[in-house]
Parts: sequence; structure tokens; C-alpha cells
Amino acid sequence: MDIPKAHLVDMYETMVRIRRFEERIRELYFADKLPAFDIAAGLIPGEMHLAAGQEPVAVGMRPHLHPGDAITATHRPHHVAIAQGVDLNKMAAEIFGRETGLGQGKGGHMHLFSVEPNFGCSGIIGEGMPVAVGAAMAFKARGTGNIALSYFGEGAANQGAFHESLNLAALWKLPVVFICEDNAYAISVPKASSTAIPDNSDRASAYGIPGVLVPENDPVAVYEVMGAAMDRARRGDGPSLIEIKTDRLWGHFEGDADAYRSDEFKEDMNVRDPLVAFGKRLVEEGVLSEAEQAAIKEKEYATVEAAIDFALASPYPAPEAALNHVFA
Amino acid sequence: MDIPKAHLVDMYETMVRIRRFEERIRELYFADKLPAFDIAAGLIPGEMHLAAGQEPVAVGMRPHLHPGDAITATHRPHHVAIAQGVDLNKMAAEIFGRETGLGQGKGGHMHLFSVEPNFGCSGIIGEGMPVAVGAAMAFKARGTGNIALSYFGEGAANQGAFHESLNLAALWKLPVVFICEDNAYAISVPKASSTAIPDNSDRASAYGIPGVLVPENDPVAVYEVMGAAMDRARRGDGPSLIEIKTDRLWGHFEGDADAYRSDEFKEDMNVRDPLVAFGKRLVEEGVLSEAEQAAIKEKEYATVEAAIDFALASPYPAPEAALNHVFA
Amino acid sequence: MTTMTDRKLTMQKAIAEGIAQEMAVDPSVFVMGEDVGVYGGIFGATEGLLDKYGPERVIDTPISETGFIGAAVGAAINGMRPIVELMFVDFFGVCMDQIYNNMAKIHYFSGGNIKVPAVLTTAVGGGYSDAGQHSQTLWGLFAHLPGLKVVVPSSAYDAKGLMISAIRDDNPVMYMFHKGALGLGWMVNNPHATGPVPEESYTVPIGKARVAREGTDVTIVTVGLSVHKALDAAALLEADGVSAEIIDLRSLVPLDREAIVASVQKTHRLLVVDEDYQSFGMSGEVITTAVQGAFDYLDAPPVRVATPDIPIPYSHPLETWTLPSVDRIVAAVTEMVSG
Amino acid sequence: MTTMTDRKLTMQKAIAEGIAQEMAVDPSVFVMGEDVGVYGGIFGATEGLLDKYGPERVIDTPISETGFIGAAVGAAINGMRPIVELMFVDFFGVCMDQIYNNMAKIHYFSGGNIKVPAVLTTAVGGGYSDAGQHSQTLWGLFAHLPGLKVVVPSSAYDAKGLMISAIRDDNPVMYMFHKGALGLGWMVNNPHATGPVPEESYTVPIGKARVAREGTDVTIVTVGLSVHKALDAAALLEADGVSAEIIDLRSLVPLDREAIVASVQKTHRLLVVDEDYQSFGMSGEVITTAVQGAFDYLDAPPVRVATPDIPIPYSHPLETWTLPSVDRIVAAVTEMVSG
Ligand SMILES: Cc1ncc(C[n+]2csc(CCOP(=O)(O)OP(=O)(O)O)c2C)c(N)n1
Ligand SMILES: Cc1ncc(C[n+]2csc(CCOP(=O)(O)OP(=O)(O)O)c2C)c(N)n1
Ligand SMILES: [Mg+2]
Ligand SMILES: [Mg+2]
Repeated sequence: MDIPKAHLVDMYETMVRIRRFEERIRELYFADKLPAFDIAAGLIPGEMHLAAGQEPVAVGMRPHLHPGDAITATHRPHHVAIAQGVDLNKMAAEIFGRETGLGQGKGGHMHLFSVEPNFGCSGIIGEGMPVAVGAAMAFKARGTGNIALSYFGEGAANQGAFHESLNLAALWKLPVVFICEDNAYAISVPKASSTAIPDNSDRASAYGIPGVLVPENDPVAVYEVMGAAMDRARRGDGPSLIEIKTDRLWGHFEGDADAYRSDEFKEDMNVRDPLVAFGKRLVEEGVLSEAEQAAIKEKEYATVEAAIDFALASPYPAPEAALNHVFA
Repeated sequence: MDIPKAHLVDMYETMVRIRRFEERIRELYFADKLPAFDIAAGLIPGEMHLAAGQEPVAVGMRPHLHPGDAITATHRPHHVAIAQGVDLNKMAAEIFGRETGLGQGKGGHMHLFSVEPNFGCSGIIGEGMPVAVGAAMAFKARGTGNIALSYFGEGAANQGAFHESLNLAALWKLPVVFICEDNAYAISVPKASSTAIPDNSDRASAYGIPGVLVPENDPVAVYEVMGAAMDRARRGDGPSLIEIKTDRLWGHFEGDADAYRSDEFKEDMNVRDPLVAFGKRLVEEGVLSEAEQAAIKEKEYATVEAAIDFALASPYPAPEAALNHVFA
Repeated sequence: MTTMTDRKLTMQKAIAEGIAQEMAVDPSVFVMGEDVGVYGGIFGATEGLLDKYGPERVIDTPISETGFIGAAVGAAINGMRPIVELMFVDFFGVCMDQIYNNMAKIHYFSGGNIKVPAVLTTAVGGGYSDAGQHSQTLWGLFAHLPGLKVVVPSSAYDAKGLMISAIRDDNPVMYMFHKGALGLGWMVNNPHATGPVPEESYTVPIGKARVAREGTDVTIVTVGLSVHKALDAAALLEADGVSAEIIDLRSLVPLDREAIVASVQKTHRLLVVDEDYQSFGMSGEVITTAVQGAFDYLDAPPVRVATPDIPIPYSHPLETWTLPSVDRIVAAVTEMVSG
Repeated sequence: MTTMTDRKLTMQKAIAEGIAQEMAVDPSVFVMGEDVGVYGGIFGATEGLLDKYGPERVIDTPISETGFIGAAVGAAINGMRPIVELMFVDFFGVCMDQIYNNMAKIHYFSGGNIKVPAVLTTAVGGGYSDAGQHSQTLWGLFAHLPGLKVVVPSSAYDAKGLMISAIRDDNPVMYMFHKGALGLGWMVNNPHATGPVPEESYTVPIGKARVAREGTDVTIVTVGLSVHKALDAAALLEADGVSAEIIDLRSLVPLDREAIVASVQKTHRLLVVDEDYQSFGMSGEVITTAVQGAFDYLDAPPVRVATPDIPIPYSHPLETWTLPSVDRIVAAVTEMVSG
């Protein structure tokens, strides 16, 4: 790995932070919903899509980001938001529906928006892809030197917005990187039942742009491929399409019985947990000892806990505040 | 040309019929709109998209059609409808807004629907593509042995519906042939300003299906390629994507000043008029003499004239008939 | 003709049963949509169908709503009777052309020659903090556009009967079920969501409202989950000596204007409860119907309790304040009758 | 502040001039859409802009409405002020998600932190036999959904001023121009389509209705091309001794409810003329506004002249019968005042 150690450590720290955040959200999500699960109840009501297992997809681009770069993410946004550095306190507060949240409680977990860093996500499949194209248009017109990253699932790659966005970005040679998080399932529908070809990265040829497959759920592989694609975009050479094979360790949303995936599939997934694997490798390669990793854990856990404490200590918005912010 | 003579003659006759129909519609369209063009005036008000020059795209599939095969066409539908054998009298009557029309005057030139033959078209770009997929699903479920053809322009190939339709048809191995009529322009926008790669047929690889480019606007070439694709679909081997380079001889719609295409471009197009070229070739190859072609013209002109006479002799629907047929 | 029954079902099971029974008798009926097969529908509307009828008739689709809803149109005009699910109505924006311009208009454009017997099922409604892209009802929007019938059951009995009517209808029917009225184990517990449902097949006519409760002092016109809220409100109002009549529209298209007018002529007062956005929608249409049909009978201006013209907010206190509630209904009626 | 002017422009030229003037002063303004460049917009709304501002700021797009309208959202939240054209409003179905769920809601979701200053221009309306997929107005549908301002100019003066207001507005504004009101040489000749337009830049406030004609016997509330029809009808009615007041709403969102109520309080009668589909739309909303705001003033039930709930038919006699007309307005008012 001829990657600066600082980058490796940063990616590891971020993975730990993401995983811990997802674990804590999961615990608190269920805390007051069980034993008789009621989606409307508790500190965090509503749907909750967690990304445990998909950390490599998010952290690999992190060292290559510049301030002002735009990211559009999906209904499963936490890992990407955290990797970009979205304020964790405000993000947690939003998820808990508090006044101090990114959107003062109006958006919730699928609608996290941040100005600095420049982040957005959405509950509609494919919706963020054209937005990334437009962000790139703005960067080009304004000469900011920024690029846009657009995350989407392998299920989203069959939505019309995918096609239109890639064509526009390629046609106008815009600084965008499209990143397909291939976790093999769209809710219960496996990729083979939704996608006519094995690899979405091969669809890049329909737009005359580079398509790269990252076949392993590994932050280093992602780091390298994303680095090249982001450089290319920043240089003005146009968009790329990256597909990364990754794993959604948990259900589609919390409360999903996940009966559509076999026990074997789930077991295999847990065995290859990317956080565990990356930690081991960093020990092996002498980048971070077990003790150092434990220290990182402690620090990151504290960061996450502080964010959750901040959220829980924050007030709910006043009910009539619902009327604010429809128009500027 | 090792094509049965009957097919060649049939294609020529159909091309003559189509061209004559378009010419006569054009004349009658302008007749009472000029000198001060008013789109709302005259025997045929509204937009009028004519397909003169695109006859090869339509007639090439004709000898391979079976009864019950479905076709979905575009806002520029006449050539395809005529080639499939849609009742010319009722079609003309619809275009003239008469009670005897295919839709009793409700649909008009962009909304021609026929049960036998199984034809439909639409004013919305890409709208017919998923419909063809669904027709093919029905044929497969019902075991009718039929196939569906979906026509669309090269401009439509950048619409999301294109992507979703091809993916579904490929995924489910449905009997559909997708036919891109590449006339190089979408209204004023040239293909190079809208499509990130030169040939849409190359987009077939994004769905793992055959993609075939027909580089010349020639009924024989279309006949051969369409024959293979239609056979393949009928055999149960799934969809194909065919792109045919063709020419729209006139404006996007009648009344279009067509200033966005150079005089040279237009001149070249007229020089290579496919009807003229095909006629010459049939003489050269001894398929149809000039005299025989003249006889065909006479017959087809009479057929077209009879359809227009039928339309003009038909009454307009009663105004309140507007209320009928909202629901069955 | 339906027999009396002691059997109780949730609305979710009643929907799935209605589909299953029609699939049994009509081989042209099939189901497609995202997660309708193995998963049984995110809201269970297609539960058990894959096991019964197999993957040729219960088809899991890619996330391609324009593609597969358009395919339903093509299948419907070629001899099939598809039931196609749009998982949440909020997603209509990615596929609306196929719905309103194609499915809804082909019959008309064809001068009546072509029929499009498709059922478009979709989940609607909020109340569980799913935020602004997963909580809308939007029925006013669909009812505004010609060519689609629009039904919204509020009870298990109606849900099954309207589903069977919808499948047999030769027109496209949009079948909107409210998540909160389904009786799902994992959704807000709702006692009104379970009710008697005959085992045999039966129909409920599309276009006929139902008097969900008789009353004399005020008419409450509503639909979907708000019928339940209105019933709860009426019970409270009864204690205050106010007798509310509740009209459950059951279908927005066709709209049973006679039922609205007749009730207002009787009670002289009208409240419309609408979980859809307040302006330019159902509430204004119902009020206009009443004003035009019962102008001289009205003792007070009609009132509405609806979702204000704001995106539906995520946070629990915001959402609770935003959606129609029993409290808001009681308060509105109380003010009207005392005013 | 605007100066008096003798210069007359068509509405089409006034729109293009408004855009051009804002592009001159604000480099963040750019235009994109199908055929907006070389062609100048199918209805001329962007005429001359490519020559003036070049292809970087006047961008012809592929036929990818979801793609480029979504891109307008991305550009708007990243420092630009896009004007994006949806060629005909009828095409909204292929891109509605980007409009109503994204452009319209991001400001809200972000708790006010992010602004989306985009203008979405679109052509509306029928009357020239373009049939059911090219003749709709659909403004009621857009006004039903929160987060978008919706403006509909009827005069050249308003067209320019509203365009400049829309561009400067920090919210997404849907700017709907009626094809028949543009004064296009190739469209039905319409004398009302040309009017005085100051050369300098000026704004017309969004959300304020305009009294297009003062009167005492009946209020006609309308918008777009129907304002012209109402004016023609009012002239005929005047000859019959009926004095009609005409309110041109100019914007549906925000809706100037005060103007509606004030006029009805004065005239005691209301007719709504709406080229959009009749049910579940603008006409019901305006009537509800009047009934709630002027209940005791109304001498007769409000009436509407709208497009019935049918797809817009192609054939000339059918379409003529379907759309609101001067005759239908005159007949409706005559019946109301004599009834
Ligand atoms: C347009 C649209 N259709 C359907 C849905 C419902 N839905 C939410 S997540 C999801 C699956 C997405 O799969 P994928 O893109 O692979 O992302 P993943 O959930 O695996 O991260 C679906 C179908 C939606 N939100 N938007
Ligand atoms: C969804 C949609 N967008 C835009 C239009 C307007 N429009 C009508 S025809 C056309 C150009 C179509 O180009 P192409 O697909 O190449 O077909 P051609 O006209 O060349 O036959 C456009 C943009 C439309 N009808 N529908
Ligand atoms: Mg996935
Ligand atoms: Mg073309």
C-alpha cells in the first residue's frame, strides 16, 4: 500500500466512527419500539436505512475531497455524510427530530442537507444523480475547481435518472464521479432479478466514459479508484462511473426480517466484515497496532456519543415551526 | 438481393403510398393556413410531423410482420402506421378530425390507435417504449407467438424510458425489437449535442442484447436486419436494438423554418432521397421497370386520394361527443 | 350479494385476499411491482401471492417505475389485467407520464376502441415520521386528471370489495390504501383497521360513498384513514351533544356528489377532513359541490381540516401538528356549531 | 418604478426581454432546455438569447427532462440562477419528481439553509388542436403541491415584470405562459397579446392579483388566456347591462385570497373561469376562498366555466366545445344574474 499513512489512519478512524454511529442509531431506534415493533414509536420513528458494511465505499474518497466538493447520496446516507465531514451533532439531532438538527427536524434521516460540507441526500431512488450533474455545471461555470460525487445503489442503476444523468455529464464533460454502491440487493430484489448485465460499470460504454469495477469491499481499493476518477474530473476530463461491490450487513431498513437473504449469505457477509478486515490488515502491515486501534475506537466512540448526547439534550421544535421554511 | 420479389415490390409500393400520403397531408395542411400561417386554422389544425424520407425504416419490417404483432410509434407515426397496414381511410379521417376516424376525432395525428393491426403512437417522447415491453409480456404470457416493435427517434434515446425499457425487455427476455430512427436531429438539436456516443446501437451492450447499426437509409438493409431481429424475438431469444440512419426530408413539423439545418445538408438529403434511390435500384436490378413503377404510383396515389376523399366526406363529430369515451 | 360473517381481517389481508381470489378465477390477472413477490409487498398488499401463483404471475421488478407501469399499460391493452404497484404514491413523479398521459387517456384517444383494464395500487399517508417524500396522500392530484378512477378504502370490507371491482373494471383504477389503515403489526395500532370480511368474493361499487355514521348537526366528508379519525371525533362530539354524520367517499373519481349534497341538505353544516394538501384539492372540490348543490341549506361557511400547504415534516411534534387529527376535527366542529 | 411607455411588445418578446435583461446584470443566470438555443424556444421565450450570451449560458439540452431539470436544482443550490424550460407543461410526467419532490422541498428539508433560486418556464394551454398531450394547463396540479411559486402572466407587461421577479426570487418559481396569449405570428391572432412594455427593467410582485376590469354585478376570477376571453365577454355583457369585474390572479401560489374576497364582497356573485380541468383544481379553491371569506355576501352559488374532466380532444369542434369560451362565460354570467 503506497498510500500515505495519514490517509490510511483517517480512513480507519472514519470507518470506526461510521460503524459506531450506525450501531448506536440502531440501538436507540429499537430501544422503545420493542417488543411489539411500532415504526411510529420511540426516539427515532420512521424508516431507518443503515449502511453498516458499506463504509469502504464512503471513506475511500475522503482523502481526495476538496472543500466545496458536492456530494449527493441516497436514502442510506449516513456513511457518506460522515465521511464527507457533515457535522455529526447536527446530523444526529436531525435524526432525532430536534430543533438543532441540520434541517431543524424537517427533513429527517433521508433528507440531510449541509452547506459546508456540501452534502445532500434524498428518499427517492436516483433523485440525487441529476443534482450532482447540476452542481458540476455550476462548478464549471463558476470556475471553482470543485467536483461532484453522486452515490446510488445498484438498484438505482435501472432508473431512468441514471441514464439521463450519465449522458448529460458525459456530453458536457462535467466533473462528476458516479459511484454505484452494489450491495447486491434492492430491498428484497437481488441484482440478477433487476439488472440485465452483471456489472453496471460496463454501462459506462453507453456514454463513452471510463467504467471501473471495484470487486472488493475494501477502502484501499476504493481509495485508488476514486482518487483516479476524482483527479480526472478535477482535471476537466469528464465523468467516470465506478461500481463497488459492498455489503449491507443489516436489513434494508431496521425491522426488516431480511428473510429474502439466505443464512449462508448473511454469514459470509459477516465473516468478511470490512471494518474487521481493514483493521487486521493495518496491523499486519504495521500501520496501526491493535492498541492504536483500540485508542481510535475509544476516541471515535466518544465522538459519536457526544453527538447523540447533543441530540438528546436538544429541544424538539415547536409544532407550529412546521410552517416555516416553505419559502425563503 | 436474395429477397423474394414480392417483398421488394411490396416495400416499394408501401414507400410510394407513404410518400404520397405525406405529400397530400402537407398540401392540405398548408392549403388554408397561408399566406399568414396560423397553426389553428384549416382542415388540419395543430402540429403536423411528417416522415417523408424515413420510409425505409417503416417498410423494412413489413414483410416480417405477423397478424397481431404490436407496434408503438412516435409523434411522427404515419409511415409506420401505413407500413403496418392501419386502415388508411380511418387514419386520414382521424387526421382531419372526423367522426369516422380511428379515434372519432379525439386523438388526432399523434394519437392514432388501431386494434387490428395492433398499432399505437404517442405525443410524448419515449412513452411507447414501455408499452411495447408490456405488449411483449402479454404475448409471452398468452403464448400468442407475437412480437412487439417499438419505434423511437435518436433524440428519444436520451430519455429515461429508453433505459428502463431496454433493461426490462432484456432482463425478461421479451420478444421486442427496439428501432431507433436516427434522423440526426431532435427538432433543432443535432445528435452530437444530445448523445454522448456516436451510435445508439452501441448502447445495447448496457443490456446484454444485440445492437445493430444500419448505416444506410435503404429498405433492403432494413429488411435484412429487421428480419433477423424479429425472428430472434419470435424464437424467444429476446430483444434487439436496431439503429437506422435515416433522413427527415422536411421540417420537424410543418411550418418549421428549418433554419438549423444548412442548405448543404438539406440538398444532400434530397439527392439521396430513398424513394428515388430504391426505384432506380429496382429498375437496375430488373425487379420493376419504370413503367411498372409508374403503374404502382398510379394505384397508390388513387388509394391515398380515396382515403382523403373518405375523410373529407365524413362528418365532424358532434361537439358534445367530447364527453364520450373517458371511461369504458 | 354477501353473507354475514364473523370472520375479521385487517385491511391488508383483505386486499391480498381480494387479489388472490381474482387471480384464481381469471388467468389474465397478474401482479407486478417492486418487492411484491418474495417480500409480499412492503405493506403486505400482495402477501402470499407468489407462493400461490408463482413468479410468472407475481413479478418482482427493477426500480423502473416508468418502465413497468408503462408495461402494465401495454399488457392491459393486449389481453391482460395487470395489477401494478407503485410502492409509495410519493414516487409518482418518476412515472407520472405513463399514468396520467397514457394509461388514463388511451381509451379516449382511441375513441373507445381500446380498453386499459389496469389496477394501479399504491400506499398513501403519513403519521409515522417517514418525512416529506414518503407520507403524502396526493389523491386530489390524481382526481384532478381525467381518465383514472380513484378509490381509497377505509375498511377491510371495502378494501376487498373495491379491489375486486377495480380488477374487473375495464378502466384504469388507481387503488390507494392508507398505510395507517391497513392494520399492519408494525404500524400504529388502529382498532378500526380490522373488520368483518366475507370469505367469498364480492364487489363494492366504485363511485358510491358510504355513510360511515349517521348524524344530524354537521356533515363530515372525508376518506381513508381520516374516516377513522372522524369516527373517533364523532364519539367525543356525541358526548358534547353534537351529532356528526360522516361520509366516507370511498372513491374520488367518480365522486358521489349526490351523497355530499344530500347529507349537507340534512345537517346544514359541512366539514371536510383531508389528509392531502389543503389548497387546490379535494377539500375545495367537496365544498364547491356542497355550495352549488345545497346553497340555501348552509347555515355556516364550510370548513376544512387538511394538511396545510407545506411539505410533511419529519419530526414527530411537527408532523403531528401538520396532519389532520381527532383534536383538530373536534375543535373545528365545535367552533362551527357554536359559531 | 416604471415609466409610461408607448412601446408595444407581444408577450413572447416581453418574456425574452425580461430574461435578457437579467442575464445582462447577473452572470449567475443561465438558460437551459430543449431547443432554447438555436431555435430560440419553440414558443420564442428565449429568442435572441443564444446570440447575445453564447452557448455556455444558453444551453440546448437532450430530451432528458429529469436530467436537466434535476441539474437545474443542483446548479441553483450551487450558486447559479437557472431558468429551465419544460417545453410543454404536459410533459411534466417524465420529470415531476425533480420538480415537486426536490426543487420544491429542499429549502424546507434543509430547515431554510439551502435556497433553490430556479425558474421553471413552461408553455400551457390549448385552442389550436394540439390534442390531449399538448394542450393542458395543469396549473391547479402544481398549485396543489407545496414549495413552488406558480405564476401565469396574461399581459406583456406582467410577463416581463413577473419574469424578472421570478429570476430574482430565492425560491423555485414555475412560470407558465399560455401559448395563445404570447402573440406568436403563427398562433391564433390575439389582440390582447400585445401591450405596452417599458424598456427598462421592472418587477411585478408575485402573489398579487390584478383587477383587469372593474365592475359591480359579478366577479370573474381567472388567469392566463381566459383573462382575455373574460374581457371580451365583459364587453358583450356590458351591452346587456351587466357589469363584470375581472380578477386576473397572475399567480396561483401565493394566491391573493384578499383580492378574491374583496371583489366578491362588492359584487355578490362569482364566476371562476379556468382552462384547467374542472374538478379538484383552481375553480374549487377560488370558490372555497370566496365562500369562506364572503359567505354572507353571496347572492347566488358560485359558478365555474372550466375544461370538463375529459382529456382535451383533437378535433376542432370537440376542442372548441371543451375549452372555456367567450360564449360560455357570457351564458354563465347571464344565467347567474338573472337567476
Ligand atoms: C423512485 C423510487 N422507487 C422506489 C423506492 C423505494 N425504495 C427505497 S430504497 C429501495 C431499494 C434501493 O436499492 P438500491 O438502489 O440498491 O440501494 P440500497 O437500498 O441497496 O442501498 C427502494 C426500491 C424509492 N424510494 N424511490
Ligand atoms: C417528454 C417529451 N419531451 C419533449 C417533447 C417535445 N418534442 C417533440 S418531438 C421532439 C424531438 C424528438 O426527436 P427524435 O426523438 O429524434 O424524433 P424525430 O422528431 O426526429 O422523429 C421533442 C423534443 C415531447 N413531445 N415529449
Ligand atoms: Mg442495493
Ligand atoms: Mg430525430
